[in-house]
Amino acid sequence: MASLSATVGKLRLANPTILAAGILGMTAEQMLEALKGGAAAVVTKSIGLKAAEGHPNPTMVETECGYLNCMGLPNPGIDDFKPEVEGVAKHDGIVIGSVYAKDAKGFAALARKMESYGASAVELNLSCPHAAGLGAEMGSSLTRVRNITRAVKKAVDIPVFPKLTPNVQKIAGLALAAEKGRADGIVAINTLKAMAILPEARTPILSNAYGGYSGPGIKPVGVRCVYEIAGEVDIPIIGVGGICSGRDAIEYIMAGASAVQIGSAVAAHGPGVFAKVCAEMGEFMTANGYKRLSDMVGAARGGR
Amino acid sequence: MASLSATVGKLRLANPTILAAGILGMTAEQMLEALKGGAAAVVTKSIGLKAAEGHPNPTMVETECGYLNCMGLPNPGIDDFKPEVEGVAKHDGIVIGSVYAKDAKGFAALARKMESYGASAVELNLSCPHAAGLGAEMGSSLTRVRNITRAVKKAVDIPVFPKLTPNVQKIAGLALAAEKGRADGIVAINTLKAMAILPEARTPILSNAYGGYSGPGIKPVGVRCVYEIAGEVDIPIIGVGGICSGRDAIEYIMAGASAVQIGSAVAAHGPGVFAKVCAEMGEFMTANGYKRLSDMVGAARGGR
Amino acid sequence: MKAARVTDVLQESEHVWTVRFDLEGSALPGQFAMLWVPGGEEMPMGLSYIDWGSKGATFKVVGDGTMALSKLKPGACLGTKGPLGRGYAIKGADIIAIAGGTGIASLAPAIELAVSGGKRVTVVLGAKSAGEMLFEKRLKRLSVNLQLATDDGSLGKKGFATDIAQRLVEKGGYDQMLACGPEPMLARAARMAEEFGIESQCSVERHMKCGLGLCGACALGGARVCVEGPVFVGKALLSMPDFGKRRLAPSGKVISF
Amino acid sequence: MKAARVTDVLQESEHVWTVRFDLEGSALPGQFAMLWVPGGEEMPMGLSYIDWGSKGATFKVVGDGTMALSKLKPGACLGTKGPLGRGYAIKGADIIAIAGGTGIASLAPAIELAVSGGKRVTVVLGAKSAGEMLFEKRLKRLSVNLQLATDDGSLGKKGFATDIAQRLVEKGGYDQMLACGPEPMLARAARMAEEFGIESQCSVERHMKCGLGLCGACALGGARVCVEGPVFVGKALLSMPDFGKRRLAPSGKVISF
Ligand SMILES: Cc1cc2nc3c(=O)[nH]c(=O)nc-3n(C[C@H](O)[C@H](O)[C@H](O)COP(=O)(O)OP(=O)(O)OC[C@H]3O[C@@H](n4cnc5c(N)ncnc54)[C@H](O)[C@@H]3O)c2cc1C
Ligand SMILES: Cc1cc2nc3c(=O)[nH]c(=O)nc-3n(C[C@H](O)[C@H](O)[C@H](O)COP(=O)(O)OP(=O)(O)OC[C@H]3O[C@@H](n4cnc5c(N)ncnc54)[C@H](O)[C@@H]3O)c2cc1C
Ligand SMILES: Cc1cc2nc3c(=O)[nH]c(=O)nc-3n(C[C@H](O)[C@H](O)[C@H](O)COP(=O)(O)O)c2cc1C
Ligand SMILES: Cc1cc2nc3c(=O)[nH]c(=O)nc-3n(C[C@H](O)[C@H](O)[C@H](O)COP(=O)(O)O)c2cc1C
Ligand code: FES
Ligand code: FES
Repeated sequence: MASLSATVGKLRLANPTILAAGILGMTAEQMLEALKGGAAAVVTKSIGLKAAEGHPNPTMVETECGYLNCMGLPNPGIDDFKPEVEGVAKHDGIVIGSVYAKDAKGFAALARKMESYGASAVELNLSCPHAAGLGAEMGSSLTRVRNITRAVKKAVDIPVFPKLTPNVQKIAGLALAAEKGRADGIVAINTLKAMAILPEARTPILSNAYGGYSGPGIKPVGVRCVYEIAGEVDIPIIGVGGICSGRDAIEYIMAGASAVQIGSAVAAHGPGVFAKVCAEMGEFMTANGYKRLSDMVGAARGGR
Repeated sequence: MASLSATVGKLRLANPTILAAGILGMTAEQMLEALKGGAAAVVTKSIGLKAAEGHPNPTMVETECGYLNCMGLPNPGIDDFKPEVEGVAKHDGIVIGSVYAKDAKGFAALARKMESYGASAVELNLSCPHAAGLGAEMGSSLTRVRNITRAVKKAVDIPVFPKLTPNVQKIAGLALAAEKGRADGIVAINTLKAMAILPEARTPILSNAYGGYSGPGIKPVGVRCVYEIAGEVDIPIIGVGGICSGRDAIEYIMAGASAVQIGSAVAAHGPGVFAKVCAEMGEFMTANGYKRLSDMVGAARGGR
Repeated sequence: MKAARVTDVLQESEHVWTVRFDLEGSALPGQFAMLWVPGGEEMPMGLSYIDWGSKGATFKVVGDGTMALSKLKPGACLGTKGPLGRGYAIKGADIIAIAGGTGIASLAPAIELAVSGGKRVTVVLGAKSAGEMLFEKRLKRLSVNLQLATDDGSLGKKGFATDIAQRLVEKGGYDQMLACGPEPMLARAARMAEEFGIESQCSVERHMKCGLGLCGACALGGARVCVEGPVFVGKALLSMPDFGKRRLAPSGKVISF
Repeated sequence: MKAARVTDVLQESEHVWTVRFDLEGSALPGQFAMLWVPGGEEMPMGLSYIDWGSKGATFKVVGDGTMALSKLKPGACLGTKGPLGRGYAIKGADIIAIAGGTGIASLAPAIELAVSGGKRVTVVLGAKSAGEMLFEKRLKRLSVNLQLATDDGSLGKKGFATDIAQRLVEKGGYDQMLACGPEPMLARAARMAEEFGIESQCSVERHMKCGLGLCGACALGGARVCVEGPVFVGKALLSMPDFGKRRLAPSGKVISF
């Protein structure tokens, strides 16, 4: 039987699938569901210093090839989120704490708290495309990506994974900046900036007009980003964007990802999507003679 | 009956649908097929100063939500292309000549020839994502977009439409640069930079590794780009990206487009796709009480 | 999101309205939809009418969103997502349905389905007072054993719907209990059903954002109310520590009922 | 693109090979596929075998792409798109099929289908010389009237396939002509059919890139050979000024045959 165990720097995972940030990551019980569904680890909802309600509804709409959302980073604030992280950690679940802030100091403070709650790693949301002054707005600047990463690295001992935005000309440049800030790995991609209009209503559907595009429609862009980043940095990459099947996951892995995150596919397949993707990966590996996941990491980069 | 006639600056069109660049635009006869199929105008394949074969095959692959291509701008060279443009123009077809070059002088020379062949307008390919040193590589620079546009404007009397790339952080900035260069309109969007890997083959499918993503999967990004551009410039916009139906076209139009181009949908629907989209637009307009197309242009921009 | 056209807007009582719209397709009793008056806030609403060609929602005006819904005119455009979630799965021959306030909105189609399926149905319809009694006429048209209850005794029996129901359940004979209303009422109903060995199905509300099972806003234990609910088997609800006690505010903060 | 697995690689003659692969699904005789040996060039190939579970292509080694195909080993991965395009639509009771060179590759399944459909089939199989005669055995197994022709007379009759066919057609009785081979040969066949009032179907080749009907590389008149072809009705071909005369080079330059 092919072994699916994965490593992302210091992080050892039973398989390469991780629940993506902002999907079912509001409570410990939801995150435990994802782990029961087969995820090797979970990322929390992105958490800030203070509670925020996010944007008013409609915050999400289904389109032909995926979803658009403008949740706007709702969260209970880091202090209230303590029991949720602890609730997963105490069941031996691997939690990656996603955090957002408006400056390096804020990121560092949040990361420290996540570490103290028992998070195994911290993910820096430098990429949310629909929160004014946060996420992608700062995450598009090389200096800020480097400085924020560096500040968080100084603050915590657990691995630090900046999550990058594809809404730039050169995501690999951002990855390089993160590596220079001593990131332990890169998470790519967050959603694409997008819009849907309901013709009868003569108006964009999302309350924020713009939203982040996720799901199958963004996979070719995500795979390209991971391939580009893998050509630029030496640290491991966690691929995310439109993964629904084992083949999708393998595309990311062959492009250079050491593990993957799954978000939108939870809608169609439920929390069991992780086990499904792993089973499909296992079948592919057996049929194609791969013994270890690591034999596939970056495999598509050798050819050309 | 609702009137579908459209205006893009000085260009008067019987309906708002135009054949997109690089689709069936190799010969006069193919372009005439698109006109017979209902298109109000056609854009030629992007033509350069000299003949080029483009990238080796595989140059195109179908994915779940669209297509990836790395044609690499094959073309017979501007001089050999004369009969094709003339062949459409002499049948009273409206041809928009798409051109690419490595500098402003080249663009101007090509545009002048297109004008002399009878093209009704010229489209500047500043956005092809898979041609080294051409297209998007120069089209991501504000100065070059402005200077190339300005040079072409000085060279010809027919309208000049720069076509912009979405693979940047702020496409509206590029549109503004084009407007400053006195562009008569903006075409948006060209394809998204993307990749597909065939797991069994352990390699990217396209010979150029990277390709341009078109079809339904890019529509939410295209609509967003048009909406952003419409907020920044006063010149008309031609929307393109993933349009398959009347509703798709109307999303672009309500976001701010005065007309639309259709490319990938020709694969599934054939050259008759233009008449299909127009019929669906007409039905929507009748059902929703719109008399003129112009009543819908930018309608979604008022609401918020 | 689908654009439906509003066909009727009816005032049911001082604060309660029904909006009918021409959304096509099948729906199960107990399912809900996300409704959006363009420009305003989108919100979840149980479906009070589930005909093939026409759906309806019956709601209390409690804020801007419901106010905008009540002000719609026939012909207006209504953004809809749905039908969503799981509805009531009716079982057995003898059913007791307990509704509190607007809870009858999504229960009514279930009751109609049960009656047309030849079940014996008892309905305990509770309201604060006579003026707030909902769907009385609609239910009187059906051959059900209808028991009205008001908190102030202004119509029907005086008392909470669950109290009236308890007296009936004690007499025995019911195979299944359906319940929709405020969560503390549902908790009482579910415990009662448990005590008397009756299967119960309760429709639960949580603050919803996406309605698609992704955002996690509607968490109830490990479940997503928008996908695994809104109708849950009472036994499952009783095993969830937060049922009837805690829920998530729009920020995700855990708050008490 | 689908990954098929190569099951057999057969040398048919000095320069001609057949590759079989396990692509599932139905295909019509005359349809083609885009074949890609990973790392090499993708190219169009008519399907010479169209069983449900297994397809095949039979090709002449003329360059790097076909060389790579011929060097495949069983078990290797072959990238495939297809079946693509329109195949032969067989009509009438008495069919004459004319093949030049590797043209028999995509004609063979059509002949097999016609025979199994109870048609009377005459096949004129042309080659430069005896050593290049293709699918002779495969056709001899069928109950067809098989006429061999070589340019040098080293096997069968001496002369072009179209010349041999002309003598047969002159005798009359055919309802339909199928033809595949070099375009000048097809032009002769189509004109012959026209002259004798027979419906003809010819399989045409053009340089192909996308194979999906988008890029325009395969233009033949206003048609896309990859979608409206490769098999066209002869009458339609004769109305296209470029048929048998001009085609597009990979750059799109118009060149003569
Ligand atoms: C599955 C489900 C079915 C429902 N069915 C009905 C029904 O049939 N009839 C009916 O009257 N009401 C129903 N509701 C409640 C209804 O969604 C709220 O009354 C409505 O959202 C209030 O919006 P508002 O803008 O008018 O009020 P606001 O001023 O926005 O809020 C008033 C109160 O309504 C509730 N609420 C607001 N937004 C939401 C939201 N997005 N999700 C859930 N609750 C919210 C909160 O308790 C809030 O305090 C249902 C809710 C759910 C979850
Ligand atoms: C619909 C169709 C069906 C075909 N079926 C068969 C078949 O059954 N058997 C067979 O032997 N050949 C067939 N061909 C021709 C086959 O595609 C070429 O022989 C092959 O592409 C040569 O590739 P290469 O790399 O070996 O040669 P190259 O060195 O690349 O080219 C040699 C010659 O092959 C032709 N060619 C090259 N690339 C292409 C291309 N992309 N599209 C079309 N022609 C090309 C050109 O004439 C070129 O000059 C078919 C072509 C088409 C369009
Ligand atoms: C409803 C929703 C909420 C999200 N919230 C967050 C978030 O809080 N932080 C973050 O970094 N990414 C967030 N994302 C982005 C996802 O983590 C992921 O990067 C993206 O959805 C692409 O993956 P997918 O196609 O598998 O969904 C969210 C996505 C969705 C759909
Ligand atoms: C096969 C193919 C070739 C293309 N060639 C060109 C080109 O030469 N010049 C250009 O500006 N755009 C080219 N494009 C981009 C299209 O014109 C269009 O911008 C894009 O495909 C998005 O529209 P669609 O989704 O309707 O296809 C090409 C696209 C495809 C699919
Ligand atoms: S409302 Fe988003 S998961 Fe239920
Ligand atoms: S090969 Fe591209 S259109 Fe036929």
